[in-house]
Amino acid sequence: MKKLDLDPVTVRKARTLARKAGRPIVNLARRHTTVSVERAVLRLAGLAGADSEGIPWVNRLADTVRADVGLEHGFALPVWDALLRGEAEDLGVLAQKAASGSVTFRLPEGRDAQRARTAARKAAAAGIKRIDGRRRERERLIKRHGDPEQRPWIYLIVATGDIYEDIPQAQAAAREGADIIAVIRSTGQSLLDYVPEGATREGFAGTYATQENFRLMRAALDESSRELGRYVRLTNYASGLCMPEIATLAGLERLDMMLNDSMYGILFRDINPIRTFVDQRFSRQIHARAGIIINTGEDNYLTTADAVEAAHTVTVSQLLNEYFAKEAGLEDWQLGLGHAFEINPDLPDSFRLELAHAMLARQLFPEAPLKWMPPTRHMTGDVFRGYLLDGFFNLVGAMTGQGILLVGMMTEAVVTPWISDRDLALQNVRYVLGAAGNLHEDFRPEPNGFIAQRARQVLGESVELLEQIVDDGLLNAIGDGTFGLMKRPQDAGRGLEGVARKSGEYYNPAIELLEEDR
Amino acid sequence: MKKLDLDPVTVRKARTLARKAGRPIVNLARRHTTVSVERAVLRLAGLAGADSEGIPWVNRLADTVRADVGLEHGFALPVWDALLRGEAEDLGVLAQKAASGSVTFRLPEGRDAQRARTAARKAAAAGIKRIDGRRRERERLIKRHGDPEQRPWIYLIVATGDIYEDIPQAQAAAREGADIIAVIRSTGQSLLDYVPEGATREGFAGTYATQENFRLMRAALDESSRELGRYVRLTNYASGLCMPEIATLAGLERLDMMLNDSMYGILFRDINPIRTFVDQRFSRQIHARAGIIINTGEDNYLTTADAVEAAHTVTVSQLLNEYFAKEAGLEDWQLGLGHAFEINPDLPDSFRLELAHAMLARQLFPEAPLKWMPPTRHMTGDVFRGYLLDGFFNLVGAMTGQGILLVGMMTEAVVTPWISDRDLALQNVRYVLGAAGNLHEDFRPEPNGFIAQRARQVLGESVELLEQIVDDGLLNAIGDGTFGLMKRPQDAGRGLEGVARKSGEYYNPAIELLEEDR
Amino acid sequence: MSIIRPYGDTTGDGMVQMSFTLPIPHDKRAEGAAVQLANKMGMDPALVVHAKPMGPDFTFFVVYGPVNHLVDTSKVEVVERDYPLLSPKEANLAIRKHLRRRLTVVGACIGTDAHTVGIDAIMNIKGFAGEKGLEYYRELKVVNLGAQVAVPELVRRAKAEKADAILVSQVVTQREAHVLNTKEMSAAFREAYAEDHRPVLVAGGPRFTEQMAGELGVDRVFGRGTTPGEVASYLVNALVTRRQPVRRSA
Amino acid sequence: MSIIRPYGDTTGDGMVQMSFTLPIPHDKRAEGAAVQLANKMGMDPALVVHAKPMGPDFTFFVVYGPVNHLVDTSKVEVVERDYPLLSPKEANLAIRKHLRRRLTVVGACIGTDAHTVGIDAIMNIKGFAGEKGLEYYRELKVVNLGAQVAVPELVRRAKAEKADAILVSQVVTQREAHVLNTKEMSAAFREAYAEDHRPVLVAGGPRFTEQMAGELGVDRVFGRGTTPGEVASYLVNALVTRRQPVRRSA
Ligand code: B12
Ligand code: B12
Ligand SMILES: Cc1ncc(COP(=O)(O)O)c(C=O)c1O
Ligand SMILES: Cc1ncc(COP(=O)(O)O)c(C=O)c1O
Repeated sequence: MKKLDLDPVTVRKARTLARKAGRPIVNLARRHTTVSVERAVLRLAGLAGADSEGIPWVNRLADTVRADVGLEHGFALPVWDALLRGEAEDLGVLAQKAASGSVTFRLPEGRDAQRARTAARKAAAAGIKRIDGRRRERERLIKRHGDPEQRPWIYLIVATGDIYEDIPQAQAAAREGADIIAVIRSTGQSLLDYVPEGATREGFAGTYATQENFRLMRAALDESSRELGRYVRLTNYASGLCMPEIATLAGLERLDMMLNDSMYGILFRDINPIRTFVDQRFSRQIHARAGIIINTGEDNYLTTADAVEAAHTVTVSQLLNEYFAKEAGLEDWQLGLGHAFEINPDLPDSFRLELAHAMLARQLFPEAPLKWMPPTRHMTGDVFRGYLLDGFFNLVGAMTGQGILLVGMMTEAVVTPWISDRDLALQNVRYVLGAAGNLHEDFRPEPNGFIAQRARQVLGESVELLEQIVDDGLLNAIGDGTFGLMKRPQDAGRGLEGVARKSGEYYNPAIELLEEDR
Repeated sequence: MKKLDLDPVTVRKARTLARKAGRPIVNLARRHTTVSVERAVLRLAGLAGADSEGIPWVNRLADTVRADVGLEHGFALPVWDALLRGEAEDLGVLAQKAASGSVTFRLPEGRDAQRARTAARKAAAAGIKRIDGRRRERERLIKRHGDPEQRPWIYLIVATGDIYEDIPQAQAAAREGADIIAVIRSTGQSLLDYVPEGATREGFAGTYATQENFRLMRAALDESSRELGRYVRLTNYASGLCMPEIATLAGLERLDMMLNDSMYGILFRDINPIRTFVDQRFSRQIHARAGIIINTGEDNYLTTADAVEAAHTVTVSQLLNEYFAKEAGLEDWQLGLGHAFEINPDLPDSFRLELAHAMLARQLFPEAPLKWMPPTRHMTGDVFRGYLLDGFFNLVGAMTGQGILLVGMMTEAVVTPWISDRDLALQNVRYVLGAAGNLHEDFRPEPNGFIAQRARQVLGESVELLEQIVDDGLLNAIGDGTFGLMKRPQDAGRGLEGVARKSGEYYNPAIELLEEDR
Repeated sequence: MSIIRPYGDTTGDGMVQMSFTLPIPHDKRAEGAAVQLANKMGMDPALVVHAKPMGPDFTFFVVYGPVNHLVDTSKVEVVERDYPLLSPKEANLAIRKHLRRRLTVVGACIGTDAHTVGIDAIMNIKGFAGEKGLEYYRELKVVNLGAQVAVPELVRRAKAEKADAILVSQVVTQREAHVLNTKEMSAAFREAYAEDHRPVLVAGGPRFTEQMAGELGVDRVFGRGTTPGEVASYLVNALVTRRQPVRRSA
Repeated sequence: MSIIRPYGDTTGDGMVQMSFTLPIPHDKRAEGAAVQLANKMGMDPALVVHAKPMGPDFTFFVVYGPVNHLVDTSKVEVVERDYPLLSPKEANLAIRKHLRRRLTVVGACIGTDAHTVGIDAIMNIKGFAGEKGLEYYRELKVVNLGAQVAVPELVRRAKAEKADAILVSQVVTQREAHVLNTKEMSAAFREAYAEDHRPVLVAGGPRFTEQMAGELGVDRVFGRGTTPGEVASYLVNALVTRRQPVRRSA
């Protein structure tokens, strides 16, 4: 569906610039580690559960290790050294001892270090094997139940805050036609420096991402997949301070998609940029391995910046997300690059502008399953108007061949979605896809008309911005408020204390395994 | 906007066939008169008002004349003969006397007849002069206030049943953006063989069409036009048993558009076909003179017949309506030919089918201000879904350059429109026209794609049906249920008793005047 | 459990959406008035999530919130289907067996109502929702008088046809037109017939509820989404199966 | 006239639209239950114009009808604006004249709420709805702490900045998050300060109503659609114009 006559030289140039802008960040990420990356290794090795206060054992263990030997060497060496030294028979016991102060960690050297490395690698490999198993399991289930018949896939959100209310709602949504269920997280989870444990019922405007919640929902949706003869995918969020651990848990529990954006945490959670880029690279390596599709978060920019003025920042971010993703091993089919229908609906020709932007994205990333996000910012309490806007959003989705359609809710400005909102929203999608889904066949914008010109303009502005970023450095650009109008300097933000520059002794078996198998 | 590659030979053939099918009906109409046509002459001559029981004086007078001399000569000769004979000083007194039985009518002959003709002609000419004055007044007001800025013109319905509730609602609607206000009639008015008198407050699902109601509403909308700096048009219904009289009153009170379909009364009110065709020809001659735009009723067929199967019957009816209209003196700009968005929305590609039908109409009648009617039949109590459907209806309207957009109401299946329904509906129209009104520029169906093929198919079926009609005769076709699945034989139906074949003495000054000035 | 509450997002939250217009200009007071109305309806807190002036005299509101009413499903009044659903075959058989003549059904859209699609859906052979209409039943004689039939005319035709059942349709409901017309009809039939010879009176239309039979003076009411099979089954039950013993003893 | 009713199509018709879900399967009983609820809300007759099963356990309804409640606009409680609306110039002048120092305003989105667009609309120079934000006022010192600020942190910063007023925003309302967080905030300030030295506490967000100030323990609440000018005018009135005599006599 090549409907815009984009100049291939400009497109190539844009990609080259994105690579240039991203490379220094990748190098930075390679030079650093974070507490969450290291805790993710412990999770891969099988450490789970929490103490009586709900603090996960991985945190207990990690905190002690860090206190004893620092973060810069990674945790694998001191932890497996302790196990080899016989401090405990397994990680669980070790963590308990660490919590009670009855074990001290050291950085092993020489042969000890070598043995610790081997043991750690073996333990991490077991986790990766489980992830591999999960991936094969998914492939089997998809073969058995089948993929959705239509594109775009229908993506629906549940957000009751209570996993036991979420489950029936998710199953109801699947029955009504959802291909993907996303369980929204409680506000505040992204700022927690630990992953809560167990089944939870007390989230605010979302449900905590926990391993047990993942498991419960995946099991429920497996049931739905069987019932419906169609594999229903599950999505959650690999973002916030624990992004690498959550990515790992997602791999272990066969989640199918994860929200994972290279800049979201920086911009919208004020998480330190370096922390974010390090965490993000690791989580993407895990996602790549787990066969998980990532969803990037460009839609968010348009909730704080203007969707017309800032259209090119979306394109730039998509190009950066693509570069970072591929560098981490993700393939095209795993790139659910985000964009959104957020132009002020009162603007003349707003629908045609939306079409132009959506077509541009579609054509720049022909192999990626783009994620098309509904209007949120200009939704109001007028739910009738909202329902209409969502219909025209769906129409753009259908006309531009989007891969994933996040279904808009008429109550967007009012409440987290009610069960009936989802049902009505799906009916809206069904009508539009059924009645007008093939309209793209009849739709060919004038080669030099409004839509083509607008697309070219946005692409041109993207190239200009990328050139600036290459000159200034991406971190400075973020510090200047280039994206979503949020200014985030590299030396501020949450979680900076959890970042360390790797030492010469640094060892991380997970990264080693993830990188060598590619 | 010539987007469908229609074969001009087929198009010409369709028009020729419509003329062939319509001509015998015109001849039939010329050979007959009806009570309402004759009463219309009395109204033109200035007879108004009603007796204490609410029966209009025109009916009182007409009934006596008919009882005395029959209908077949027309009423002009006996009535003006009586005046010339000094039975009364004017029509009003004559009608009173006629009602009290104190005057007897005769058919004048020779010189008497000649004098009666002259007097009648003078009286009717005065009425036509008033209509001409109204038309000039309209032209002046349009010049002063201006026409709507956009096409399609926005057409809204009020239907409280009470003229004094209708007026503020109509003014509110105009303020919110309506370019045309239609006052729906009470159920049952079409079967009344008289036009009620005075301001009325007791209609069911609509307000009676009376001269006074016309006047009150036109005055209110003149006020709105001044307020808004845009001439707001007023519409009513020239249909039912009193079609010619209502057309006359519309001309006298400067209504701007009238629903007037060649077959609606036959099919949907079971009015005798001959009565209808005679009445209709006269009313169209009046509309032509008054500069009134007619709105035809093809949309109605699709409430009883399937909108896909019966698509070609709409086209056939449009072609017949066009022929009859032009024969009666209407010009292209006065032909608000109807069609509707009535395809089952659950049908795959329903939206594209709607587009095909709407484009076909647009292209067959490039100079006519087509009237695009919203979904009604497939509207349900799900007002959210209804609001969405109306949005897609508006989109087809915008994409196919319709002239008049009858605004759909989300409560279509529930109630006659509430004030808020109209407001929400206008907001819907505004969004669609503003955001996507120019989408037609980007929209070019494949020359041999789905849409073009469908349009050609419907045109082909129309030609076939017209050929059949030419062979069988239109009256037989109507008798067979060709339109809207309603079977209406020519010798049945309401109002037949009010039809007569004209005698050799027949004289109707209005028709004479209307036909000679062309 | 027979006590329930509306469900927005979680069990028992009681959430309801509403919209309405108040005939006052939009200002703080108008929003307060909207809250007052919602409160009176049992919604508390009432969130006015949208308020739009419609001209100088009206304001439109969208309000969300929990209502404090409990719904007791054990107290819900429904007109239970007190007759078995029959296939056309079974219906025909029952008539043939018990009545030994065809059953005559006269239908019309009465008053000034011209909406025939609904009654046609019930009566015409074409039917509705995949079910054939009454004309398809061999043992039914179906007379469909069409639209805008005056009540006296309907009574006349009923007598002439020796109707066993009268089906009237009413779709226009503005100013209670449907109720007025149907009452007029049932009164006319009660006047024209002795009660035990009166045909069964059935009214139908999208805004009727089954509970209204008493008020309307008819034997049965059918609402939105009725299918022909339901009507046929009811008629067979009312006129054949159930009346059978009565007639025999008479 | 202070007594009004909802207006659908004619004066006094009382018409209201509503929609809701009941946690029961769709059948006649469910429709009856919907009518029961509507009746309890004062709607009679209640017309269930749409009922849709959503899976086996839920049914969605759209209901129309007249409600019998009267709205008495004279009894509507509104928080009247009891301060004059000032232009930025006037506000600056008032502060300069009466206070003779800049007024310090500390703002934050507290708790886990990260929706800063609303408070930024009030505080940032860019402003909202064509009005400049508080940063534009020369005599205001504006400290915007941003998103997800914990209450103890806010108190600490307020003390450090010697804040005259605290502006907090709350957008997430699920499970009454906004109410809980704001109460926690006001309690903390009351604890940390003597009452006559406590900064003015202002809460804002789209789902607050002005009447809630007492319940929340704050001095003023601003809701949906607030503009910066209103907030500035309020602050000047509360901290400068109105307090002025008190301070002088103290
Ligand atoms: C089609 C239609 C028309 C067609 C009718 C063609 C025809 N031959 O019937 C035309 C275009 C002619 C028309 C005209 C008008 N219409 Co109309 N029309 C409709 C429409 C779009 C659909 C109705 C329909 O066919 N439904 C499908 C059938 C199958 O459903 P149903 O009638 O509910 O029937 C089912 C059940 O109710 C039940 N049932 C019905 N009758 C009976 C009888 C018995 C005995 C039994 C057992 C069961 C039964 O069984 C049926 C099958 O399940 C509705 C809007 C809508 N979407 O509902 C407006 C609507 C009914 N019309 C309306 C109006 C106002 C008019 C007019 C009066 C407007 C005017 N002033 O000009 C005119 C005049 C008509 C008149 N004099 O009555 C209003 C009524 C408002 C109200 N509640 O009072 C509606 C709701 C539109 C609106 N919102 O304004 N209309
Ligand atoms: C933009 C947005 C976001 C952005 C926020 C970006 C940012 N930096 O603020 C992003 C994408 C990050 C986001 C994330 C989430 N969001 Co959000 N978001 C919205 C959205 C689309 C618009 C809000 C907005 O900006 N409004 C515009 C401003 C100008 O209006 P306002 O906030 O009402 O402010 C005005 C007044 O209220 C008042 N005011 C507000 N605060 C104050 C303070 C003072 C002192 C004063 C005087 C006045 C005042 O003045 C302002 C100007 O008039 C709404 C939906 C909607 N359309 O409303 C959802 C919405 C608010 N989000 C919601 C949710 C649930 C979330 C998430 C929690 C989802 C999740 N679980 O991941 C996340 C996490 C956020 C978190 N931790 O809080 C829900 C809240 C549901 C509820 N009622 O509880 C909403 C309603 C969407 C929905 N229906 O689900 N969101
Ligand atoms: C890319 C991305 N990550 C994460 C989130 C969720 O936010 P949080 O991480 O605070 O739960 C969002 C919200 O939509 C998002 O778009
Ligand atoms: C062409 C036409 N005439 C008349 C009417 C109105 O019906 P009645 O004449 O019964 O008032 C309609 C209804 O929409 C119509 O489409």
